[in-house]
Amino acid sequence: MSRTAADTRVLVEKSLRRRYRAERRFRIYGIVSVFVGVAFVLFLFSTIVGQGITAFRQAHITLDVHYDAAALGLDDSSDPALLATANYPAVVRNALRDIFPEAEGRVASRALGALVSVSASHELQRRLEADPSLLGSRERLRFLASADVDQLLKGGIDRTLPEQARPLSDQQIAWVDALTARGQLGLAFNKGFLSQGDSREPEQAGVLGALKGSLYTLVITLLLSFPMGVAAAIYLEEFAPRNRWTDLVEVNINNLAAVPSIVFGLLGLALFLNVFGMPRSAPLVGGLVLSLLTLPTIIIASRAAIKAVPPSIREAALGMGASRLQMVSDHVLPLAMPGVLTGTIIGMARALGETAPLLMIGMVAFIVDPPRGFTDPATVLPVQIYLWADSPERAFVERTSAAIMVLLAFLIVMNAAAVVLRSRFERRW
Amino acid sequence: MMQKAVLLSVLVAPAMFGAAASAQSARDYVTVVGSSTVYPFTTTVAEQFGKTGRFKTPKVESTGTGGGFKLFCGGIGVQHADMVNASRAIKQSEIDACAKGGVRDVVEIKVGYDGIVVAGSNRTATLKLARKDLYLALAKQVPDPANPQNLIANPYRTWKDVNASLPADRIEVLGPPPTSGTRDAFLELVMQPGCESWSWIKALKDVDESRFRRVCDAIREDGAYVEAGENDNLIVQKLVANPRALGIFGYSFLEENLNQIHGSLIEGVAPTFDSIASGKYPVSRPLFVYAKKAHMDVIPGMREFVTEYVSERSMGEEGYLADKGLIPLPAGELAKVRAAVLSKSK
Amino acid sequence: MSFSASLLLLLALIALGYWVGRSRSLQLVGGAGGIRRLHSLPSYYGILAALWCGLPALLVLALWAGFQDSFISRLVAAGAPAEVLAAGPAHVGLFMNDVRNLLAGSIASESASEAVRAAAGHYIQLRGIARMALTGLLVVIVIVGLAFARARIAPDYRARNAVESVLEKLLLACSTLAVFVTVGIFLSVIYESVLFFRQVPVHEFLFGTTWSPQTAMRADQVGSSGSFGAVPLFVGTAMISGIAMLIAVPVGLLSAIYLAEYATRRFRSWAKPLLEVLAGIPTVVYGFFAALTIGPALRGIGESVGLDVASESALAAGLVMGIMIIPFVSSLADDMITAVPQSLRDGAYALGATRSETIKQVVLRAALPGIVGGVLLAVSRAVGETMIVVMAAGLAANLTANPFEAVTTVTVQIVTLLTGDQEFDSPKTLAAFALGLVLFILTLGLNFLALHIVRKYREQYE
Amino acid sequence: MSAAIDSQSSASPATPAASLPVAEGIKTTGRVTVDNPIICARGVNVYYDDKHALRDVSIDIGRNEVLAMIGPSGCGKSTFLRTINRMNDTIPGARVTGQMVMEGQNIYDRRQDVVQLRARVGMVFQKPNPFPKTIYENVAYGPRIHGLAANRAELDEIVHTSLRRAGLWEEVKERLAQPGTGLSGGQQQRLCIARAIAVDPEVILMDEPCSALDPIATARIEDLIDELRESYAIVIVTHSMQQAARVSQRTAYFHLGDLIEVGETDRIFTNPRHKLTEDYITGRFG
Repeated sequence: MSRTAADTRVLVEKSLRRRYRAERRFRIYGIVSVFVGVAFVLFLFSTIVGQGITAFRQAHITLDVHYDAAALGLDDSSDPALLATANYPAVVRNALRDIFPEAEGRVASRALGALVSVSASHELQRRLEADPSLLGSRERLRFLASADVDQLLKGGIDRTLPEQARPLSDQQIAWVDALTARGQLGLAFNKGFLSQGDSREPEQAGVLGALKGSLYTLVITLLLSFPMGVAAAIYLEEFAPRNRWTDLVEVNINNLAAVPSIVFGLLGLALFLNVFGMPRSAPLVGGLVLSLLTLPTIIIASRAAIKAVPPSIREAALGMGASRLQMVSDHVLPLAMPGVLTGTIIGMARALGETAPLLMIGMVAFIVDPPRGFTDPATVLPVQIYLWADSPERAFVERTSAAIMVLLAFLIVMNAAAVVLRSRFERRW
Repeated sequence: MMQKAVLLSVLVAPAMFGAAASAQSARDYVTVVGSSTVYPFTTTVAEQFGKTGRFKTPKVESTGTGGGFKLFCGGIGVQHADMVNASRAIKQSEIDACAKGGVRDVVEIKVGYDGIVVAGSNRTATLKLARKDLYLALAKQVPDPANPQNLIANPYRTWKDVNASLPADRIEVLGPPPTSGTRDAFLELVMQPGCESWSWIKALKDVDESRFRRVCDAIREDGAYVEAGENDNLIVQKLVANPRALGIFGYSFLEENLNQIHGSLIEGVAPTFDSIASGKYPVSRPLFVYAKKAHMDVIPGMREFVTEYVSERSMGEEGYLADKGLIPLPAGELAKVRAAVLSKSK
Repeated sequence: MSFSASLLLLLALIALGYWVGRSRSLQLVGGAGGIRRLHSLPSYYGILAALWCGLPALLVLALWAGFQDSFISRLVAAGAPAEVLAAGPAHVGLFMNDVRNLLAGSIASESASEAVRAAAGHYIQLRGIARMALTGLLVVIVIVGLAFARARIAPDYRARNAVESVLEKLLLACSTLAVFVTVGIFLSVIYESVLFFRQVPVHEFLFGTTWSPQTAMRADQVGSSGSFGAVPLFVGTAMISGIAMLIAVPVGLLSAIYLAEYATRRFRSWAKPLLEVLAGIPTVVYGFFAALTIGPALRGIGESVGLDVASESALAAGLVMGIMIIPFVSSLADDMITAVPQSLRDGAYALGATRSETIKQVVLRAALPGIVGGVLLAVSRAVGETMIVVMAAGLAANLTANPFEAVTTVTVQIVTLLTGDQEFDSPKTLAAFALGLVLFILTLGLNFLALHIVRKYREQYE
Repeated sequence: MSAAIDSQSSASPATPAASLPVAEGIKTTGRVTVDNPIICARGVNVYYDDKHALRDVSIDIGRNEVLAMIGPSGCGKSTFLRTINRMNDTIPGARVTGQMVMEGQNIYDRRQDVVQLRARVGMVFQKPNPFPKTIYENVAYGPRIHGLAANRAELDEIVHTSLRRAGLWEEVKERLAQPGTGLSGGQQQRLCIARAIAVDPEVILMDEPCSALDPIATARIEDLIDELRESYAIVIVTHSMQQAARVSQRTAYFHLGDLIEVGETDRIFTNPRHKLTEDYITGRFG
């Protein structure tokens, strides 16, 4: 070789600057990539929270109402049928007109009444039905303001726009300002968002129905997928002979874990709705579909947990004369349980956030009453988000983001539980 | 212990589920399907009804008028819808289909009027359109300008091509698919009158109606007309994002979104509450809800729901449906509808 | 509810069976002192006895619960008023719904008709009889099972083996469920697809370039021509997935490399979970975000540089989908990179390679098959992703290569075709199942390939 | 990640050929210096986190000689080997103090470039670790990254020469395009040696290069080491005393992190001076 060590040194030195530049560049690409991901997480969360946090406060109007028999068109408060059909909006309008007597005529009166949510009438009806003796009396009550007023107070409506281009007229804005100045209108905690079902009126829309729907759905999912998933994992890890059938099962499970969720929706539609004739929009069917969806996740996680139990423990148990089943139930399963539970929680979290398959089985519908059972029509949180995201009213953007916050809160709690469980019971063999 | 727990859960969970699934539960709420145009009104009534009445809130799904009738006419029984929203009157073919499914007695409720608007984003100037312009812009085949007797594939790319007084923007219209009642009404109220500007086509109507329909009702499929599904809300959102496009939907959606979009003038008339109520706006049509009489006695709350629908506080001039953008029936007609419905639903 | 009461009763009987079996075995060998003479522990005899009386009883209970209602209903319906019977089975069904609603308390009894109230009374009476019969039957089954078990129990009877073989079969049954799910999916889409392909030829579906599934709903209607050429959907899906992969693969891979090879332990300990948060966010949230924030923002940017960007552009959906897939790629790549043995890195370092040279030319080269497998899995995920595209990608079936235009995807069309119009014989609805079949086969193929590659790679270093 | 470096003194301006002075009170038995050293280690300490793995080691590495390092497991011989080309940098928590001077330049100096250092000090590992590339690419890898070949012909030449010198050419010349992982264990190890010498280093470090090989492959590698001595300084860690005796000129004995004794190989094996060395060599422990 003609080249000497000294030549090599010179050559190497010559290449160094270029190579270190490449090194630095590469490193920067890496950092940038990590920060792109992390920045997106922060951006997403801050956007959602920024848009949604306002939904937890809601404009309320305090009014002195007079249960005026004449306005209600009611002379006998003992007849429930009459109570149900009385003219409550008139009472609300009158209460407003007491403050703004200048609102004369049909148009002005309607505009004034539009400041208060229609739920005010329902509230009055409930009160009067509960206590018919209220008829003729007066009381001071706090009502929800309409969504437009709410948006105005939160700055969601631009006051500088021309009058036709915004939902509130100049006159209405003047009333709102006057009410605010009198201390009768202001933002307060939005209790209804967590305690009511869906509504066409943004100010009344809440997530309780969707939350209960999610709960019922997840109960079914858990009841089915957990025992079956664990049983399948035990069989595959501890009992299954190595043959073609086992291979087929394994390949199937891994494949199913990666099959698009919407395909499971098609299965649910064709099998549960069309063949078995189960009810549309029911949490029962949703839970069935989601349990098929989460089953592979749980099986895979449980298998990994079972596999992580060292063979020495199995040998020790078998060496004592335990049967395979005793070995599994007394030693392997208890040791693998934290891992199994972690996998189950993660699977449940995924099921909680799943939307697409539920669209296929009619869980997209306008459902006001929170479900009271597994066969009542229901939506779930993600579907509710989907429905609200499509609503034209601006106030629903805020609600959608707030519903997302609720959903993410649940997911974070579940994932945190999984992390804690894993770290608390993590064993090093 | 673990062994027994696993055994029990594996055994009992499927058994429980099987029993729960097979146990037929009674339906104690009203289900409504159908038009997306009527959907916002029916949901409002449903919600009011649910909040004030003793019954469960009806479940309302938005499926399009055509799809709704398919479900509605499927038959009698709890698994079939009780009511259907329709943005046009029921067609004879649907009456036949219903009869075939065993649905013979259907109560028609005319709930009010709705204008069909051709709307654009507030960021663009208001268009002044004639029905002929819309026909030329959207039909699959149009009369050849050189030889009007001859039909050619629609050659127009921009609005200016259609009518020199219009801007030179590309034609891009988001509108309802054939399953939609809005589409039927649009064909009837815009395309056919526009088409009839040519006397030979107008003459065709009496001679060869199916040919007339083929000529007038066929909408172009080369991308200028985008079938935007049944969700009118989505169209509104897309218009906001895409100011070049126009959208076809019901007046109520326009009213809810006046801060973002505005209606084009048709034959010189702007779509407003008053112009539609007075009949001056040419493209307006009645909206309907149909109810199965056979279900009336059986589904809890259905009769009460229908009664609520036709009550003064919902459909009346000052009712809550008017707040949602429905143009109420004139007082006289309302009284007639109400009387008819109440007597039929007994 | 009667069912849960019967279930409780049955559980009690099973417990009794357990106790009987257990004590019988002990009694045979003369009390606790003689346990050594038993083949199995007394509790196994108990479980076996419980299984013998419990399994058939559970089966009977499940069947009974499944058929009781329809059986009683038929009996009650037979007694329905003549005019209802004459009106046909649909009306009888409605009549029964009324009866059930009355029973469930959904309607007040005073508003129900005389016939309905009578039928409800009849129903309650029959149900009472059925419950008693069921209880009796369960008790008989349990007693027979128990007697049988008690007779079989002997000190040298292998109770444990018998119990375990039953349990093992149960476990086996659970594990085969996955296969049935796959078969079920396949069957449920294939049936409708075959119906579809009878109306629309396969080649037209797979190679046609116009997608406009708007067939006329009625005979008197002139709809669109209704063409079912799915190529625009495939192209749209490919474009959005392609954009997503263009984002996710470099970012995911580079961040995996950075976190695995460069980052300090502390940085890694907070950056990695933060990245993985992206994988846990529901897709509907991404969809909302893409439709409301990213789409309009892209449009604004496009406008400012004079580009014509549709608000539901393929770019917006692809971008957000790419972000969603980042953690998917990065955690798989991380696994693969950390699986590369340190000795290979040492070899390169010892030659004087810089860190990036080692990574690019040795570590990545070694991990390549695994990474490719991971990327394929990510592709299958992008192809099947639904909510983001439903909310952000639009419905226009444009056949275009321009990412600024709106396109539609297979999953969007499935959702659009199946939400709403629910008639099961129109090619429109069936087309959704054909699309589902294509999607299923495509992702199944991708997954199969990817898992094969990943598995093979893992074996290489184990 | 990189090990903290405690460089008390920058490079001494000593002439390259002269050895550095050894600190007073050194515990090592025997002469640690040579006349014309290429590397001088002085007072080298290595810590893994809190563990003190190597204590105050001073030794010279001579040109054209094979230095064998022996001692029981965990005695620090591999650790010392890895400090010579700073492979310890890749181990998290490793820390080195003291001086390691190569031709007048402390390799633990801040200004020292590890890449360049490793180009000059090659290494062969215990387990053959060919890259998952072709045989050709394995050998060409070093020259490529360092830019040692101007064109393809030169690179071919380097690969050819290196394989020939590693004694592998005849066996693989027909299948240069096949993966290096397909070779037998002994061939793989020679491939790794070829890979190391393709960069034309001055020192080659070998960490038990034969422990994973059968006796025949071992013999070939040993012959190879002997040939390579003509051109390179070689430091070899070995568990086999016979091997140390066969291939090395000088031997160093490590015990529990201390360098106990250094000397001519013949002398160490025939006449060890330190009690621990004697015990080890006569097989009383280890």
